[in-house]
Amino acid sequence: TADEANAAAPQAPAYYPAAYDRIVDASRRERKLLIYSNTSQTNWQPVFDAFVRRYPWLSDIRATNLGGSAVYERYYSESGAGTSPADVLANNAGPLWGDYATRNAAADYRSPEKDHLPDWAELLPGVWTMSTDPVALIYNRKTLDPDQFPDGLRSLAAIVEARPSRFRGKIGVYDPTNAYGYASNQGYTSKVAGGWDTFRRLLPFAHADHSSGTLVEKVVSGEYDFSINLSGGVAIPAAEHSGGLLGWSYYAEGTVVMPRALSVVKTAPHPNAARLFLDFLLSAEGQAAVAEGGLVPYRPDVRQDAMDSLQDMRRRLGADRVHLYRPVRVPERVREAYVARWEKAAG
Amino acid sequence: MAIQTPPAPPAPSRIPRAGELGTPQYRRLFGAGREVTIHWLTFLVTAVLVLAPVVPILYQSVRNQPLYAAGGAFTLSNYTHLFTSAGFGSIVLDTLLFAVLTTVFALAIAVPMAILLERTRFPAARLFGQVLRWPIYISPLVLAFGWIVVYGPAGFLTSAVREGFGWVPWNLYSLPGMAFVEAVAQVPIAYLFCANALAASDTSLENAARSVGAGPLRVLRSVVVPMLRPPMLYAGLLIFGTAIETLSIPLILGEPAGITLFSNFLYEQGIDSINPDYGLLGAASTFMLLTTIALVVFQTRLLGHAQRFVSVRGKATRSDLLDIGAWKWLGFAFVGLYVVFGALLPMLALILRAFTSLLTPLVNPFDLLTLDNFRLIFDYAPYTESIVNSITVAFVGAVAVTLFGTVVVLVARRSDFRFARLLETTAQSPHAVPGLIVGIGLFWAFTWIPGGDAVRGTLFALIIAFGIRALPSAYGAISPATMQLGAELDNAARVAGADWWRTVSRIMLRLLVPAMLASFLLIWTQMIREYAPAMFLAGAESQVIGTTAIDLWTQGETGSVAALATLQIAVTAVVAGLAGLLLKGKKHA
Amino acid sequence: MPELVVENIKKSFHGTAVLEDVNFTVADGEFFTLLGPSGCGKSTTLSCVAGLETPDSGTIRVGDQVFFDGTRRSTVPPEGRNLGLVFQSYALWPHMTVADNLALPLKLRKVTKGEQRRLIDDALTKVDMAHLRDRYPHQLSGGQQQRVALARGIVYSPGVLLLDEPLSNLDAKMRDQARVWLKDLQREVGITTVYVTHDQVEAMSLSDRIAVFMHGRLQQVGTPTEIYETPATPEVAGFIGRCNLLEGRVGATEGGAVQVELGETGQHLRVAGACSAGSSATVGLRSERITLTDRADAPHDGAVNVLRARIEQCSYTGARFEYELSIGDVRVHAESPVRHTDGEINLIIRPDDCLLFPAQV
Amino acid sequence: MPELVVENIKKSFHGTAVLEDVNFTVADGEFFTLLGPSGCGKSTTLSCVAGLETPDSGTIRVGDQVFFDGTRRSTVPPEGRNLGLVFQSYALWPHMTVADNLALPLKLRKVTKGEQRRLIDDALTKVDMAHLRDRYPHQLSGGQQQRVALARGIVYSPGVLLLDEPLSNLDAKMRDQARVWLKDLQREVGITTVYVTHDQVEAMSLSDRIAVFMHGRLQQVGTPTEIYETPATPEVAGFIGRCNLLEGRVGATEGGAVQVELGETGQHLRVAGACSAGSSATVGLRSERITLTDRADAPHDGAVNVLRARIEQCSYTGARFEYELSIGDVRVHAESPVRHTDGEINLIIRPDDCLLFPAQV
Ligand SMILES: Nc1ncnc2c1ncn2[C@@H]1O[C@H](COP(=O)(O)OP(=O)(O)OP(=O)(O)O)[C@@H](O)[C@H]1O
Ligand SMILES: Nc1ncnc2c1ncn2[C@@H]1O[C@H](COP(=O)(O)OP(=O)(O)OP(=O)(O)O)[C@@H](O)[C@H]1O
Ligand SMILES: [Mg+2]
Ligand SMILES: [Mg+2]
Repeated sequence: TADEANAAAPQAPAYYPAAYDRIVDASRRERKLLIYSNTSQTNWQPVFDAFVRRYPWLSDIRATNLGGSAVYERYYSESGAGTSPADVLANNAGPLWGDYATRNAAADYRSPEKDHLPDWAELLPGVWTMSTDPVALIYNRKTLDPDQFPDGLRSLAAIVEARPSRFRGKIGVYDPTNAYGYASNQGYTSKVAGGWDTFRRLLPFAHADHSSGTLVEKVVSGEYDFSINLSGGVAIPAAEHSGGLLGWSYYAEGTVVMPRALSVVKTAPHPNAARLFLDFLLSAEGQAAVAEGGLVPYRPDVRQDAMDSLQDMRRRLGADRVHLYRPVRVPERVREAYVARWEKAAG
Repeated sequence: MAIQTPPAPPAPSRIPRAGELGTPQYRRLFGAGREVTIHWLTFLVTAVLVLAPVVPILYQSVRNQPLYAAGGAFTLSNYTHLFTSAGFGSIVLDTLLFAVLTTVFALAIAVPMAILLERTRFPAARLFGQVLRWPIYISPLVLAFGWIVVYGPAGFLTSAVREGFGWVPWNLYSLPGMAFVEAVAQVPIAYLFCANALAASDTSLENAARSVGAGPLRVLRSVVVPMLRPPMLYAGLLIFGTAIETLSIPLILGEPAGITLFSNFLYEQGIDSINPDYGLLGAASTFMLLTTIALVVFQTRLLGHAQRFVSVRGKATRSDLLDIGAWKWLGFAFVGLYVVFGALLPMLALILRAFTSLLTPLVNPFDLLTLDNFRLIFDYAPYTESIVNSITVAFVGAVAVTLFGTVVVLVARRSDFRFARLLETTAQSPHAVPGLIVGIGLFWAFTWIPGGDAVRGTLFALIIAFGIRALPSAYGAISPATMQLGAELDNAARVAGADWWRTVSRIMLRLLVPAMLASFLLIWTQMIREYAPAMFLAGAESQVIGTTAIDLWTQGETGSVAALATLQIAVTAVVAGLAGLLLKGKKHA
Repeated sequence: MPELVVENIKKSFHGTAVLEDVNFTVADGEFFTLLGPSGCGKSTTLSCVAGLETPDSGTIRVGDQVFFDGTRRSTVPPEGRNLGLVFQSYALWPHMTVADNLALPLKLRKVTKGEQRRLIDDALTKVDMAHLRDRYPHQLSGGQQQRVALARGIVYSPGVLLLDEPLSNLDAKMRDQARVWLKDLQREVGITTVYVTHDQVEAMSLSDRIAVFMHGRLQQVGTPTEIYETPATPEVAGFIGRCNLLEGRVGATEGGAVQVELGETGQHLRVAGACSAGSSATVGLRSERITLTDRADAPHDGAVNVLRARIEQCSYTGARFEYELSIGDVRVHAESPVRHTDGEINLIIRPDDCLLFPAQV
Repeated sequence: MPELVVENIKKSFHGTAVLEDVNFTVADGEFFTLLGPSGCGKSTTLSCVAGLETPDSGTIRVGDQVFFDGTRRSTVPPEGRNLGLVFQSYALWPHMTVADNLALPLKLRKVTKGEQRRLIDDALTKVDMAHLRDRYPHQLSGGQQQRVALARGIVYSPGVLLLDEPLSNLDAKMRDQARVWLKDLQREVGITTVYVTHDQVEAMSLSDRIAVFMHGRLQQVGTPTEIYETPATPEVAGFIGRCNLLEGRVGATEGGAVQVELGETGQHLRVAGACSAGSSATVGLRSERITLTDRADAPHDGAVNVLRARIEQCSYTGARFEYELSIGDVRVHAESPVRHTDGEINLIIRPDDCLLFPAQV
């Protein structure tokens, strides 16, 4: 409404460029912001709320939540066809960002927050980290004895090997053929020492599934005892809301952190609003809202107690046991080779 | 006074002279009766609707690059890739087996039930008739989940049976298990089609059989079932097509058992993969389209001499229900078992899941009661909006497709239109093309058609996309019902002075009301849960229940998915109830 | 096959009484006809006998076997009654060929394949349909369908045969042929037949006994001669054959006959029968018993009545001429083998040929 | 309404020829009847006229308006022909009440509500169905349905009325009533009627002209008297009325008559007509033109034939007795108002009453 559009501009931090007001003013005419993401509405909502509190005239902000690759495919198709209504893409599926970067589709924009963030916050040119969700596991506390609660994949391997017949087929794992599945599996085998060894021990006990929903639900029902390689954004709230039925854990031997990233596209119909949103998300205030939505913030000076932040994780597991996954483009050949190797390990 | 033979006619009031009232005049368009225009219009609209998504797909199937990519060249490699993919042969065989099993299961369950509930004296027939439709009210994805909760390896019933007998006679993660679940999801289609046909059946034919000495079962076998051939074939075709195309069940139940069917093969290779292979998708869709067309042609052949199935004729007969005596109780057991274990139990699990934070045999569900799942949906505007959107799309779409489908059927089967056969094949062909691909195809169609950009991303685009997918269902629901109507009924109207369109609107449409309601219901359920075409077409403001459910599902919010399904069941039950009332009103009119 | 007994059958549809107290007995091997105007309940009666409708009350049995008992509401289902029913609406199974339509009852009776073929051929030949045995019903003309329905009802020689206007769409020759066939069948197989027809010539020539049905009630049951010669009521007389019903007032009684004054015409008619003088009565006058004569010198010996009438209309039916006459304002129908010129004419009527019905009070 | 002309119509279904070269003209206001055995193509002819079937070739027109032209394959659709068709299968719309069934053609013609009601009432009263106007077809008896069909065909006074066995399920009284009504209608409204029936009495009494149809061909078109008195072929003679067809050999010719020797019987018949001696011929002998007499002293004056026959069977039809007789091995059918005792009997036949058909070579 007119009231919102005329609301007073909030004070920008001192380190923002003077010209920032022009972006803010321009955004008043844009009014809207559309995000294509594979992040759920629950994760987004606190961020949106905080953002709208800050820029009331941008209350028409929406996320269209699509499957991992659909986010990109839809955007490519739309822009290939002429116009896309999307301003921002957000996704936690690493390899696809690699492909995205080679297409040179990101808007050329340097966020004023960059200097207050780790150097890897801009993962690829124009692709910014929004949260750093750990790859985690969950387990069913009712079907397992307390001494069978794993604290990582390595301990899990030991547990299942102790009673192979009991645990055959009782582990759910993200299928490596899809983007997130590939990243979470490949991240572990490449970053964590002895990753492949652990996989070779574990995978024979595992079933591959295609979605977090299935992986969580099957542990809840007792069909699986454990599900591994889940996104922390899903696994941790699920366990926490399970009334004690589910337990969750990082991987003690080494936890991969999967950056959830976003990027303002070149063709954004609301470029200024999109920039405001990006800057806000990277700010301390934005990061706190991210945590409130159940995702892991990584900005060093963020103040929140909803989630373990990246710093908390480092503190808890040891800095060398937390590995950041860096998205790169994965050629088809490489991926196929990886899947083949993985399937061989699974037997 | 005298009574006379014959009595003098009563004093004549003035009767119009012969021919005085004249022939009714109808507007002529383009120098021909208006039906010619209607026929061509119907044909053209159908052709455009069906070709719109198909042409881009065909084009894609011979391109070596995605359509959005600049450059690219013609190639046949997509087809060679498809046919030489690892395990392609076994995938096709498994898919065929799955589809055949599904069709057989669904018909074997639905046809006897329809007969029992519609044609015989059966306890609580109406109630059963309603309950056994419930499985179509929700998407197979959610239904499969309900089945896992009850019959999965760690399901409620599985655990109970294993505890009791130490052994479980079923395995949900197997081809027959999947086929059964899929069949349960499809039973309502076959049921609706057959029940409709049976409601309009001619009891004098059954009476004739009884009077020559046929017992009730023999009457069913020799008269009732053979007369059901059209609805069975139409339902069979639809179910077969759906089974080939359906993704949820292979994905959720097949994957854990390592069973790959055509649809999840495509999903993994083509859609969910890191590098989606559009060419492969195009080739595969073309392959599926051709299969469907072949099946439609085969079906048409089996239904030649349509007048063999006429049961509503110019000589009216009364209707009555069969009494099958003690067999009734066997039938009751059959229907009861199915309804309780096939339809109700998974559904109840689902509803329970909607009201609990978790659902597992490990914890007493009544300790976990909560409304959080619903709260989540109602807390987020986009979610509630998607429900409203879905209801709009489903309502408008179901009405529009039913009406349009009825006209298509009547042009194809009840007119002298030159391309009637072609129209029939066209209208039925989009069925087996996967929804997502219809979405992609339409996406490009909107791009290429002038003015299409304005439509893309709106609810209207969704109605069109969902409508194209639903057209074969409408056709299948209505066509067998038209076959039951004797040609003399239209002929009488034509001679009395009604042109083709008048005949349709005054006679045919009225007689087809039950079939149209069935079609409406079917399409409503199909549309309210549909998501695949929306993945590419829905804009930010035009999200639907299906996409919301996927969103929640991928985030592991199973409870809210169940809550959404529960809402869907509730809304649909209300709509179905209203439709039923409408029908009853009609009957007594 | 023992006799078929129908006792006190009542039936109503949604409150409209259709059958009221229908009673009749059909003896073993008898050819029994239900004759009555359209809508009087003939088909409903057959349906009740066949078990396709359940009467509201009454009893239906064949010998000792009770098909329906209204007090205990027990019913034998249609298939347990071993009847043959030819439906007024044919009710051919549209999905079966002609031969298959006939084969089903035989199959149900486990007749061997060869025997089946023989019986079907036989029945189809009799209705002249053998050459169309592989057609579907929708490929047949109306009369052909009816013939198939007839053949289907008879092919398995049921114990009781119920025929509902089985010849209505057939031409005279075919009817004759079918009638001969039915008669033969009855003689040879001893089938008990209940026949519904609207054609009284058919009824007369085929039946052992006829039941005249009106408004859901039996008016009279008797042999064709009884029904024709001594109808119980004016309605029956009027329904069977061409019968003129003249209202009059009874005058003098003279030796087994009465003098009836015909309405306003001033003419008198001597009628055999008895009736109290002064009462009103209806006189039935069969059109074929009226002799028309041009001759002015008609016999005036008093043994016959001579009435003066005007010819209003004359029509030709091939075998005969039919006349519409008027005696004063009373219309009379008569027939004659000869063509009479228009104008006035004499009617010669024997008192014995008149039917006298005293008015009911 | 000008005349209806049907020229050279041919029609076949999947290769079976059903109509071959059908030609006839129905004059304005004429009552024209198609009479023929079951399955000969009567209904198909009506369908072609109504535009429900497309003939393979030929022309159909009403006056100048060409309904169908086989050479140009142009057709006027049924709704453009302003015909009334009463279907053999009734074709009532099951979802409409009786009154609504009748209302539709009126509504289509934009007749006002009040006028509709009046016309419907009128038509229903004429078929005695006014009290059932709010019933649905399935609540009616067979004959009642037929009456509704009839009323529906007529209620809008179409230019040409096509009736396909419209009275087949009605009783004699109702038929009479309907026939009077049809005749009146034709007179008053001047409707051109094409009537299909299998009942030749009906045909004879109603029609201005009759077309006798057999095996898809017209055998003879003519007035009832022509058809009856001078049938063109033995088939026509055999079909119209009860006609005995006796095969014989022509002997001496004597003054406008020939002597025909009847088969093996050794008896002779003098027949009016001419025919070359020695050829074979068929003699048609109408059963009502045969006089039966017990008297041995039958006239032997040579002006009439006297044949000796045996009574094989006698049946009673109320008005008359019908006899099956045999002259040697030849069967003859005859009727008489009197009951004759069994045994031998004399038949008296006037040469003028015999029909002579020389054998076709
Ligand atoms: N679809 C068809 N296929 C083949 N033959 C057909 C078809 N329809 C009708 N016939 C044949 O055409 C002939 C004429 O049929 P039509 O209905 O005109 O006879 P009809 O003279 O009306 O006889 P009826 O008095 O029995 O009603 C019949 O012998 C019939 O078997
Ligand atoms: N469902 C119904 N509701 C009300 N009345 C009905 C119903 N069915 C039949 N009737 C009435 O019952 C009466 C008897 O019908 P039925 O069919 O027995 O007559 P019918 O003697 O066979 O006549 P027809 O000679 O015309 O066939 C008719 O007057 C009919 O209108
Ligand atoms: Mg009847
Ligand atoms: Mg016919």
